[in-house]
Amino acid sequence: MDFEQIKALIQLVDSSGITEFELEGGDLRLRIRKASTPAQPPAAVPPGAQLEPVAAPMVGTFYRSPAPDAPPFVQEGDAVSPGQVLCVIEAMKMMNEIEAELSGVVRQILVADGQPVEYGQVLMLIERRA
Amino acid sequence: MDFEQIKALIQLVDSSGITEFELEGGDLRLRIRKASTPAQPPAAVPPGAQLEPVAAPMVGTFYRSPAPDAPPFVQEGDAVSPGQVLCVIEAMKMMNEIEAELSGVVRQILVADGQPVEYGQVLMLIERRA
Amino acid sequence: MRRILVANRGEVALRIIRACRELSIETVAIYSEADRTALHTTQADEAVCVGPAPAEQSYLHMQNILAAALICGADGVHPGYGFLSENALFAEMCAAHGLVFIGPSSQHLELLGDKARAKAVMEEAGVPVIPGSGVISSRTDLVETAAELGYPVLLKARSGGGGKGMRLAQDRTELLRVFDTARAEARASFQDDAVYLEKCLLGARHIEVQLLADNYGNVVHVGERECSLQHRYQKLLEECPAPQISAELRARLGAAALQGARAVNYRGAGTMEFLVDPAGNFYFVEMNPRLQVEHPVTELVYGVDLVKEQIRLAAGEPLRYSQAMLSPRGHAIECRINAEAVAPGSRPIPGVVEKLIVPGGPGVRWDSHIYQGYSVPPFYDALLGKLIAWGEDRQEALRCMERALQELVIEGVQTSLAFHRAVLRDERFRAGSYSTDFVRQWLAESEIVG
Amino acid sequence: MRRILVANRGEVALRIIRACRELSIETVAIYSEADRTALHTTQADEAVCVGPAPAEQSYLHMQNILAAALICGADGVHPGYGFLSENALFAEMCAAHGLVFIGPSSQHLELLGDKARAKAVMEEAGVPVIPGSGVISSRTDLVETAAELGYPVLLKARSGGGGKGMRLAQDRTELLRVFDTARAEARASFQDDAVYLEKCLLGARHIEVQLLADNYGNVVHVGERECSLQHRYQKLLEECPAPQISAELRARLGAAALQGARAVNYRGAGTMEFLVDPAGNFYFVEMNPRLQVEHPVTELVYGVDLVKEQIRLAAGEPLRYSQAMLSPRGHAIECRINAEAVAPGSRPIPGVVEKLIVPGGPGVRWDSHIYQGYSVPPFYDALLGKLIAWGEDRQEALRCMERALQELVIEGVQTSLAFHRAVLRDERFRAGSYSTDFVRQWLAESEIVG
Repeated sequence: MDFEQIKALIQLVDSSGITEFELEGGDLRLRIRKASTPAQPPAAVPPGAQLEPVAAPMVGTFYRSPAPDAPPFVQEGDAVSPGQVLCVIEAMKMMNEIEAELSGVVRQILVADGQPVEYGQVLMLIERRA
Repeated sequence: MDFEQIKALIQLVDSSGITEFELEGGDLRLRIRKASTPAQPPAAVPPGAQLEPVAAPMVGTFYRSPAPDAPPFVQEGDAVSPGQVLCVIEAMKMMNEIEAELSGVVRQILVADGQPVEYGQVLMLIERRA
Repeated sequence: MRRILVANRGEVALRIIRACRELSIETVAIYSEADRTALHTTQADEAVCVGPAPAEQSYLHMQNILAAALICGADGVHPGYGFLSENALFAEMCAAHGLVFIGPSSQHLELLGDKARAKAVMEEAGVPVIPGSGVISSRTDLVETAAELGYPVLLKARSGGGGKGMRLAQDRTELLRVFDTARAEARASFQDDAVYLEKCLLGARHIEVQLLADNYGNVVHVGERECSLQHRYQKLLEECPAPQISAELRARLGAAALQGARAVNYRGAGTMEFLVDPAGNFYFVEMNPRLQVEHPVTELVYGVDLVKEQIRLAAGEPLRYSQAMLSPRGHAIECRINAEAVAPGSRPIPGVVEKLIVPGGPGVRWDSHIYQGYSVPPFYDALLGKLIAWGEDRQEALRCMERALQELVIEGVQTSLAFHRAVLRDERFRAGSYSTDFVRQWLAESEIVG
Repeated sequence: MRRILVANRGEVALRIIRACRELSIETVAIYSEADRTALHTTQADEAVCVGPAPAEQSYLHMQNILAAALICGADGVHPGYGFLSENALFAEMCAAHGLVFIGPSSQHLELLGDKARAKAVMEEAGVPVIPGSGVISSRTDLVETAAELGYPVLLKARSGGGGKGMRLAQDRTELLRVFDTARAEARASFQDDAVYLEKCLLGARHIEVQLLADNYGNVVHVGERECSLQHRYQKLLEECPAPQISAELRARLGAAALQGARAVNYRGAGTMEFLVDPAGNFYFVEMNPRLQVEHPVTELVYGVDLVKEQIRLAAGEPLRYSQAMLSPRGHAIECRINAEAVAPGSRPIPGVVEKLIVPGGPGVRWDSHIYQGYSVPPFYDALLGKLIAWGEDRQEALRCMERALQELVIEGVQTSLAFHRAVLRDERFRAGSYSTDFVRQWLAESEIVG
């Protein structure tokens, strides 16, 4: 799968009701999740809630956890506070931790683990809380 | 004077208050007439009068009279009826008489005697009368 | 020459204006009411409206065109291709009014316009001609002559051109069926319903040789062009030089073209059309006494500006080239981008060019009158522009054309771009040994009609 | 090579994409947030946003560019001209990550980037170099060295390029006055405030020689270019071949360029810049280890695609040309159409291209990234496109360029078109013996600033 296809997938997922999408190579493993039946039901987004995008500050590879077998930094529905690590972007063998800049709840993670991201690409949406 | 300059002059006269404009070569002879002081005052154009254009049906040279020393076919202010000759257009040595297609009064003659005209160029304006 | 009236429209009118500018010759454009905002109208030094949209009342209206030329003080008239370019009467009228007609004499136009007579003259001069008949006098004559030639046969209009009045017949029944239609089409198009028969060579290629001749007996050929890629007898893509041709055949074609031009004392720019069969035999088909649509491929390969040369020759200058000075460099391909998909039953649909991105970079030439916002009028032919690509060899030219076709964006009107892109990918086309049957077969096999 | 990341924007990014397509190499474009709808972004096979509008954060952001190259599976990086094209560190980083940097080695970039060192190496190799100094250590050194060289002198940045950090001084007072500004400008532009002095040759012409070298010791030159038409040390018009140059001088320039390239074991495409004085003496100024903006004039005259050759050479292919195979045909001229009038104090003004009509027809090439509706961003250089014209000789090329400039319509942004049109009419320019002083003198005398 090339970068364009991946971007198309991201956009497709982004614009659909699907909140999680996984795909594996080899003998193919596919997993699609819809918001109506989430694994762990996130708090409902109240109408008028302010969703803030977290954008990639660099080009690189997006990772949800610090190591392949470690749990993800955050899950959808998690509350986060400023300075908390949300994910890492690997660029040129360097792991760059991306931190939350506000207090809120992670509403949507838009990029799959291990996928390339370009500058400015929206990684996740956080609902701002006071 | 080239075709473009002539066209520009025609447009200038057309858009100005000037109703007649003459120019000669050699030692220069210029003659400009305004509608407010016409040689023979045409009947005033009543507001809402319907002015019908007479367009050149061919490319050629416009003449107001059948011969250099003959009087013009029509003057501004003249009443004309269908079939009456308004002017001739000379093309390839052929004199083509241009006839009125309606009854009315010649309000404005837009092309100077002996000037080239292109297809569709408006030669004069006639106020339609029943 | 000081001032030339360009008796045409579209890309060829622009092409002539470009040549005139480079020769410091002023230009007078003519335009129909449908072409008031066309580029040829705005780019010329002067422009005269010669009639309403239909061509018969404007671009074919000899009196208005000549009156415009005389009034504007033109001393020459360039007819381009199509419209009045092969009209002997128009050439004669120009001459009668002291205007240089940029083309051969009216006598040449008359002789070469009668396709049957032209063939007879060439045969006499020792140029091999395509087997065929004189004018068909009756249905009996038709059937008997066809039997002698052997099927398939081509029915062609004596005064024809551009594929009009032309029909292919595989057998007697089909021939009798198309006879009346062909004659009616010929009458409608050329005011002459005389038709004749020609043997249809299976797997033949359409190859033509470019000629330049001055008024003093000097003639050179500027190489050949491959024009076999045709749909309904309309060329869609041309190449220079012709691929898969031996040096020996190329030399023989050039020599035959010179022989033919000398036989009729030809003057100016012209083209000898040949059919070349798979065995390498070639036959004269007709001579086009004018600029060809596809002239740019020759220009790119030979480094010669054919339109400037044509004007110089018409002005009475001697040829500036000897045969030895004309050597090819690389390979060029032209795609005729039409406002029409290439598909059975397709028709051009007028519209507005809503977006235009013109390809650029090395090797690319774009001859076109369209611009973003241009409205394609429904009255004239469907050519939107000619995309021409040059490369050091055929392989490089193909790659250059492929990427130029990829870059070209024309939105708002249907085009032949999908066809051209698909043909460029076709293996048989890339191998370079395609004949005039190629597009028909290709359309039959292919699903691409876009 | 299978996939190349194009580390640039604008017309040169498109130029590289075109070359890659013709070589069947996939392309990855990089773009800043200001170039999301740019043609290089949309024309490449893939495109990766590498940062916000300012070049330091996008087109100069090595880490993001390399990450994009690695993530997209590129095996080569083409830097174009400007931006990172002469950055030795970037070339080294590419190599360290297994990416082919399409240019010479980082060692070459380091050597040739130090203008003073490059001159020393060339002098050692027997190439005549422009009289000048090493790096200036103090104001005393400055004044003494200038006195030795004789006024006027040029103050230049050691790591310079594009005229930045460059100042002309007619006397001691002026020299002392510009010393600090030149150093400050050099520091800001190249993070290196070292400057040196060069003798300013009055009436000299800027002539450069194009080189191609493979990894196996083969070097050819592809003729010379005349680049004297400059404003504030920025070239505005270039020609190939240089007019008014004797065959003997041309041969000596070619030989010196080959000698210089061999002395540094140069690889890939590069250019040796010389100043030629009115007596026909020439002096090495610097070597540009990259593609030049003006490369198309050479391509048109020599029939060589320099970008394709550059990529082939970087991929390790041997040179496909011997010196004998490279012969010029005709003459080519390039006008750099900038989004800026050429006048004292003029500055580029961003805007939207509201109307664009691109010239076409024989001899014309247009290398540009603009299209109707394109918004010219204020962040990058002012080049809108390069208009290139070819003719069988200089006279024909000039006429072709004149009519192409007449056809080109760019509305909505200010351009240098009025300047280029006026220069083309200038008798001294047409005579072909102009020097680097030409534009300054011309602007002083002329009222045309449009």
